[in-house]
Amino acid sequence: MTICLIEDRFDPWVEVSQHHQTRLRQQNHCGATAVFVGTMRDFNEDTSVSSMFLEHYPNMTENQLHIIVDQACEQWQIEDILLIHRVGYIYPSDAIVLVATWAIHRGDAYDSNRFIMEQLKSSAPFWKKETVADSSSVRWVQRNTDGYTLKKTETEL
Amino acid sequence: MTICLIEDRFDPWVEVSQHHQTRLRQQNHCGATAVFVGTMRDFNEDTSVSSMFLEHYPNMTENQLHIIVDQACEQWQIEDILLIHRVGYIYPSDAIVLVATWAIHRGDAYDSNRFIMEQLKSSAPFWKKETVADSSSVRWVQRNTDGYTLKKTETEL
Amino acid sequence: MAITIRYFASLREQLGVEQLTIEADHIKTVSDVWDQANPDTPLPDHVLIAVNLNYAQAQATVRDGDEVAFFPPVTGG
Amino acid sequence: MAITIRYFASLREQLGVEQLTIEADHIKTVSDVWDQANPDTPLPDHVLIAVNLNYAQAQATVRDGDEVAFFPPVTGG
Repeated sequence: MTICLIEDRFDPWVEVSQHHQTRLRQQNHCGATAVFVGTMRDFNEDTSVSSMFLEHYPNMTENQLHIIVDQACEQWQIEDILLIHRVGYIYPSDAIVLVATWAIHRGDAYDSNRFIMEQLKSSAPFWKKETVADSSSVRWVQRNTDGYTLKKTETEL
Repeated sequence: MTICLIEDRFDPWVEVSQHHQTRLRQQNHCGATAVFVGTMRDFNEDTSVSSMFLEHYPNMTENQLHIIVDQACEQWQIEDILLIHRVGYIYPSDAIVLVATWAIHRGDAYDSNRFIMEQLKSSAPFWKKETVADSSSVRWVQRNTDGYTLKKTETEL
Repeated sequence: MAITIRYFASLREQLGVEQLTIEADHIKTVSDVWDQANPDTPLPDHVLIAVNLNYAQAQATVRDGDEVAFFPPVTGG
Repeated sequence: MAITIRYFASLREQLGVEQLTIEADHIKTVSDVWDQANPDTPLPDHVLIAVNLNYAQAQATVRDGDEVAFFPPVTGG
């Protein structure tokens, strides 16, 4: 299990690939890998956003991420987890969060991955402050949305 | 939407990265990317497996994959999909299948990804023939498991 | 009318045939196609069927020139 | 006893304080800590609380040397 907060840009696919090769090379029993990458968009609530500052609570944030990962390992059969989250200044198209889960069976890889992301979104102490492109004014993002969205046909009703 | 069957080994993380960079570079509105990679294990049902032949039904397999991807696009708001599946001879640690889904919201990326994998597992015409390591005898894999597994605590009951 | 039949995977190996074409005018359904080609073997329950590259039921109607495929449960991914 | 208080994000900016230490012997709960530090402002409903880096409720007991943090809903990921 690897959990890290980093201030620099990272390439999520290189990180997953390296982790897979260095940690799992001898373990040919991981049939399933699920990955989620959250990327900074250049808009939010119909406004163009030029950058973002991601504040966190040193030590508590890491603590909460470990609690979430431990909860996932209790609920699902997982071989390995890689969790990377950016802090500090972030720009559009930057990867903000990476969660990769390796398991023998795909159900465990999918379910644990989603659990980690939803828990992270609702309980890991991070706060986003956006800089609006036109005015250069800043604003705090108020709240994360629930990831368990309805299907397209249902939300259109 | 890119769907392809390939006979050669591929690096799933390079494929996702390239697709992301070449197809999505100007589109900074994909906040969520979900990826699933199925990898060949070196065992199945407690027996060591040295290689596998993956048979398919040319044209029908591609046809079914397109139907599945179209169904996903009808149900969820998806920006792009990359689906790669191996055919022919495969060896342990080779990636067999890659499904990557890009969306504005993570719920759409996750749900569509899983839908595609479950539909692929239950209806895309592929058949695996394993070579058992010790005896070099071959055997057909009988059936795919359901990916919607119970949680660990439930399956232990 | 002429129907092309294809078998895949373990079913192909069991029957020892990959592809054949049958000619018959009394054939109406996929089930008839199987019976004509395999008079001594009932269509197994778990076998999947495709007509012209799309999934079909045993009761589906076949037409001249159709390609009918029979295969075991799929195991891809 | 001494309690360290920390505020984060928009709450820190609203209050104009990042961190402070209060000394008081009548404090029993997190709620008391807030009231002592912000006598004119009731604890907002949506504010999250942590005691020593773990989530806690407003009724949670505090002890000498504890670090109590108040912050708005989290928006990571």
